[in-house]
Amino acid sequence: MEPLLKVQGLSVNFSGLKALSDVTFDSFAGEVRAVIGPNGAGKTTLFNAISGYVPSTAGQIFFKGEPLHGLAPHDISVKGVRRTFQTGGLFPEMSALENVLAGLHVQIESGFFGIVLGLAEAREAEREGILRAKRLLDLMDLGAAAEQPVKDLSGGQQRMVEIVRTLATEPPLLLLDEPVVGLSPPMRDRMMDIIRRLAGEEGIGIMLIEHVIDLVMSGSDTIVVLSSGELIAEGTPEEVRQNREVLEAYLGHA
Amino acid sequence: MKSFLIKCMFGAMALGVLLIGNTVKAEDWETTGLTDKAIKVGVMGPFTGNASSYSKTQIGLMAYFKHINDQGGIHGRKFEMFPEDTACAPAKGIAAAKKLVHQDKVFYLHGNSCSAVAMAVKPTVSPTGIPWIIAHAVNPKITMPVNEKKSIYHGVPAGPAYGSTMGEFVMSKPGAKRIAMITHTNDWAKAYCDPAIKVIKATGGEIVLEQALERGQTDATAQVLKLKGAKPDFILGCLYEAETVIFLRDAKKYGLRIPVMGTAGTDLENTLERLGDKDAVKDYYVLHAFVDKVDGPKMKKWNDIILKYNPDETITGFSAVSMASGVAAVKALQNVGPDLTRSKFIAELDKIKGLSTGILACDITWSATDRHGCKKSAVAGFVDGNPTVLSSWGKPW
Amino acid sequence: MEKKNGNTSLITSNQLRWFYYLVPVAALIIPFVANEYLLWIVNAILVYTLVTVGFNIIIGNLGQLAFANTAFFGIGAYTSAILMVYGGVPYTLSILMSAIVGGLAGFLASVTALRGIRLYYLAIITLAFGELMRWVYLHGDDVTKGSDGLRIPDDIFFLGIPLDSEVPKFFVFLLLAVLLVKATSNLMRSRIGRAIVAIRENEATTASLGIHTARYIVLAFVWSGSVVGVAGAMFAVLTERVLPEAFGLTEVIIHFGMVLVGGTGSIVGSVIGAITLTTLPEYFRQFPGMDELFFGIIIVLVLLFLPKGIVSLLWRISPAFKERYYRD
Amino acid sequence: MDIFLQLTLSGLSQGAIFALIALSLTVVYRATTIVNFGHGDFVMAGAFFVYVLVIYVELPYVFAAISAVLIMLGMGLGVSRGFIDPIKAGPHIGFAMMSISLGYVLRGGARFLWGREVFPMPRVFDIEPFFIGNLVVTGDVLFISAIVAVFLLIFFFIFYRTTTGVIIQAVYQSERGATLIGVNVRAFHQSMWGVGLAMGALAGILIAPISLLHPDLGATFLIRGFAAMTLGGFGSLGGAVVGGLLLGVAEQLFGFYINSSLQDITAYLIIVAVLVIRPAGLFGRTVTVRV
Repeated sequence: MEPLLKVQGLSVNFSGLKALSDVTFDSFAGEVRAVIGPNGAGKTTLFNAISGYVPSTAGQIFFKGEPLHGLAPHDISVKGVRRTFQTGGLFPEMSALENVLAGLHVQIESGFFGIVLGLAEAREAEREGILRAKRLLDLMDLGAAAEQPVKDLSGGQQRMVEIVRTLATEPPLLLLDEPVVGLSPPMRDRMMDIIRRLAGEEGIGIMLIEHVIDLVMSGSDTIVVLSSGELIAEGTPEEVRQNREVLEAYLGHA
Repeated sequence: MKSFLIKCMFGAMALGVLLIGNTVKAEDWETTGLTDKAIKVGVMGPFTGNASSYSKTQIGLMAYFKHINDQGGIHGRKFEMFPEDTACAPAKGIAAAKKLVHQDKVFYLHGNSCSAVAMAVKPTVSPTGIPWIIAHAVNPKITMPVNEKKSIYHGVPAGPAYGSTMGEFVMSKPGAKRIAMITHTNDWAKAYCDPAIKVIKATGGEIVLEQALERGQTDATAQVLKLKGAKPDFILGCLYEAETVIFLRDAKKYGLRIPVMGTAGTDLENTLERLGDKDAVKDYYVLHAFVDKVDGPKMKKWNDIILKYNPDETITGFSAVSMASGVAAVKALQNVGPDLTRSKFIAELDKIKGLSTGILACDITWSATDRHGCKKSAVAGFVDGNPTVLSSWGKPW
Repeated sequence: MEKKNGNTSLITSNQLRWFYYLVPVAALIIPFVANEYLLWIVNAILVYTLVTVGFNIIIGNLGQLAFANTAFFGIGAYTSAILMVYGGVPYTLSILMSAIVGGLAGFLASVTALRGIRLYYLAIITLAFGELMRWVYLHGDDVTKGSDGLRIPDDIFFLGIPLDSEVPKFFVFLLLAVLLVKATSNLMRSRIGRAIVAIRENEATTASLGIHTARYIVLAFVWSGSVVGVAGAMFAVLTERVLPEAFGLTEVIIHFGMVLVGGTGSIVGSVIGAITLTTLPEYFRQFPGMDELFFGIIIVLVLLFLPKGIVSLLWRISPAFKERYYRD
Repeated sequence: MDIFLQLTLSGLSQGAIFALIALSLTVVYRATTIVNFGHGDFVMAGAFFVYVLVIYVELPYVFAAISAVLIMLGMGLGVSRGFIDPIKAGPHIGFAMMSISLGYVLRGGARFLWGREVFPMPRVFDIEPFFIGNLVVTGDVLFISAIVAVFLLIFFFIFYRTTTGVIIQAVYQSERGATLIGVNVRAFHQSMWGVGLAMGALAGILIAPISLLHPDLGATFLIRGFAAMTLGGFGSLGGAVVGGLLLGVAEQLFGFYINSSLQDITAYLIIVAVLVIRPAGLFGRTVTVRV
């Protein structure tokens, strides 16, 4: 099977400090791939590098065979690699609906003049977008909260809104940075359920950063372990569980 | 929906034009702002803002009107004053003018300190034909050429009168030929300096150096050193009060001992008080619109009027300036007699010839073709350490 | 109407839309009841409405502390005046040119923001831009007539209507204001408006949604510059003489005050701000010398007790007044 | 050469004032990330308090000056507590407007109370100008330079050589960290507002005898303070001082060697030039964000 994402020899330096060095792996459609590692291992840096938020020092990233390295974040997003952020990824003053609509930005095809002049086509495009966003929110039981500013929603709802927003354009690859942090255990399970369903039923490739090892072990197909910027292990949860290097890395930093 | 809106608008527009066109009637216009008991007069001035020290002149003018009221008024009518703030800001000034003309409906306008505001207000006031006496602003273009309705008068020396006095005084110094300038780069400074340059050039002088010193500057070292290098015989200084002080201070500091000719925006006493150094003002000559020193015996009568109605007021060189045109206006109003109209008022203003007000050093003369009522000014300078009013170099007034 | 969250407000957003359409229609009565002075104030309000609506896009929607607004205003006024005086260009066309030149100035200002300069640093640089423009007006004597100001011609027509008194000016200004406010409202309640607000909320996240942030920053500045440029062209005709003094730092502060008093990021708020801070100084004429004091105190009070502006009082009446970044 | 030196000397004494104002702005900015847009008016207020205390209360000048500085220190605490804290949750736009409005209140108050008058500020010393070679040195230059120099020495000594200074630096670096070691960040912000306004007042007191005292005194200095901050590097303490001095000298040199009508806009030209050439200024760290 052709990999969705190919990361080859990726290195990122921050003013001399190696945040990532020579990381190589492939990621596939329909797969939930967890990225784990101790604090400072470079997990978020990896996401940032893939999504264009930090420039890579060396190495290459391909998505569906096309190079991503060197592109700006918005271009990478348009190509179909979407991500969430650890914290503060939402637009707090905007309503849930508006957040999701912003996620649909590239799919709403209304031109500048059409919008300014209030032409029928532009309004139609907007209307379709709104219907779609409302449908998505309803699917996640967020219909009632659609009109409220997201800053007034509960932590769990906020996470959901962010996922909905990120999924709105049906991206082939999703990078989720700690999607369940701060959620209650039942919410957490529900979220993992949704993630699994997205991969299994919609065939979306998902990469996620997670600290709760139980969830990672039960919820992911493949695990990538980073330590001090290096990829030290890759494999199924079972394989990783038995990897000695991984244990050392965790204990060494614990 | 939208097209309906637009139709509505144009319909109403047409109606509005019709209505307005029909509201102004000739007789109304002549006596607007008059009752048997009162003459409404609008007094625009910079009562707030960074030029509010000029508004002392409107205070003076209004004190004079109150004084006339207390003497029984004019043919039974008393001045009812409508002071309006312009803050020396164009938009605010226009609003003030519109208010006076269209809401308070004054009989005539008298005042204005800031030339920029007067220029901004002119398109509003001029077409109405309401008499308007400029009592402080100096820009000559406010009044000349005469506006279509022939309704605007200058009651103080305008730029050319002041400026040519400056030029004449400078050239009256024996041997004066090489003249240098230090000015603000605004219309106010130009109104003084340009006519002065004209006179200087016409009488055989030359401008050897031009230096700019902008408002708010607190150091004139660069300018003083340049001027010193140019070795002029006389320096023309078109600067406001604060900058004049800074310039004179630095001139003394760097040993620039050349006479300086200043504008009516400054006066000798205040400049001395601010500098606190007699030596630094020794060579400073300044336009002096009045017949006497600001606190001189001939001015006492006028200063007393101001103080009677404004006991806390500090008298400066601005205080009495506008009173002179007040005297002229009162004279014209008296000459009209009890049947006052705007046209008659304008006719009487045009008949004022050689009116010696006892305030300004010039006699006021107006005509239908020349509205610069005041053609010259005196100069003040220190003679033997005493402030003295002069008519030319070394000659007392 | 189809509110699912049990909204029991008195006014629905649909009714409100009709109310908004009614406001300019109701305003048509003003010339029949107001004298020239009051009408002048109303016309000034219409000009300042566009100034505030334009400024609010940068300050409120895009959330950038850029103070180039007064520069756009002056540039618009001078563009229109210069074209009419020297080029004999009809007023209607000169308005269009003011919009274009204002937009270009907006583009120029956006370059600083694109260089990653933000907050107070951006504020100071844009202030400097405005003051440099004023210096140009003052010293461009041959064209701008320096501090004498540029007198615009007497015979000015807008689509054949002579603008020789406040009444025709009122109708023309009202038309321009309604059209531009409506266009801006269309823009802000579309994907473009959402992108602009999203950038304010979180620039990094916005890019992750495939939104080309730089493009929308430029767009916001250009639109703001154009709207304010048109306001400048209107101001030129309103005051009949374009003077450098009219575009100084005080004016910056007044514009800023209008945005904040009305309500940041709100079009209704912009209108309220323009009305409030145009009429209050006229009201305060009866207390001479206290202008600045009142102005300062009012804004301090609004900031302390109505941080979202006067418009937030309307929200208490009905949440329908809250502007959304989409339209039903 | 003489002329050049004379211009430089004059520029430095002007620049000392700009430096003081830029530094006082920076102190507040570094602590609270707020730039006080009303600072010019606080500078003016400082000078007005001296005037009131000398003329009406008849205090000796030095006591009046010290009292005025202390009053402004208190005012800084009050401003922070009463006007900035309550709007803390809001955006920076609110802070900018708040500082402008407070400035307006002060200016309006000064204008309301003293209105149309412009005051000569009482002189402190009247030292006859003296010569160093061909260089003229006046009492004003000497007085301003000396006071600012002494003040800067004390300021930077406290900042870099005392425990208080180390704590202040620590809070500048990380407020969260400072909270952990027991620093009351709120009180810290308030005191930095106090210090900032007090320093501004000092600048006002020094300049008022030269510029005369009027309600609009502060406006021209504020923009020069901004230019000095920008030139030195936005947020850099040392940069503010160097930027102020350089700006003072640049104004003089521009005025003499290029065109005196440019003197007035030197500050603006410098701001724009810094933006084009080096947005971080002379000593600044990166102040830009990636777009």
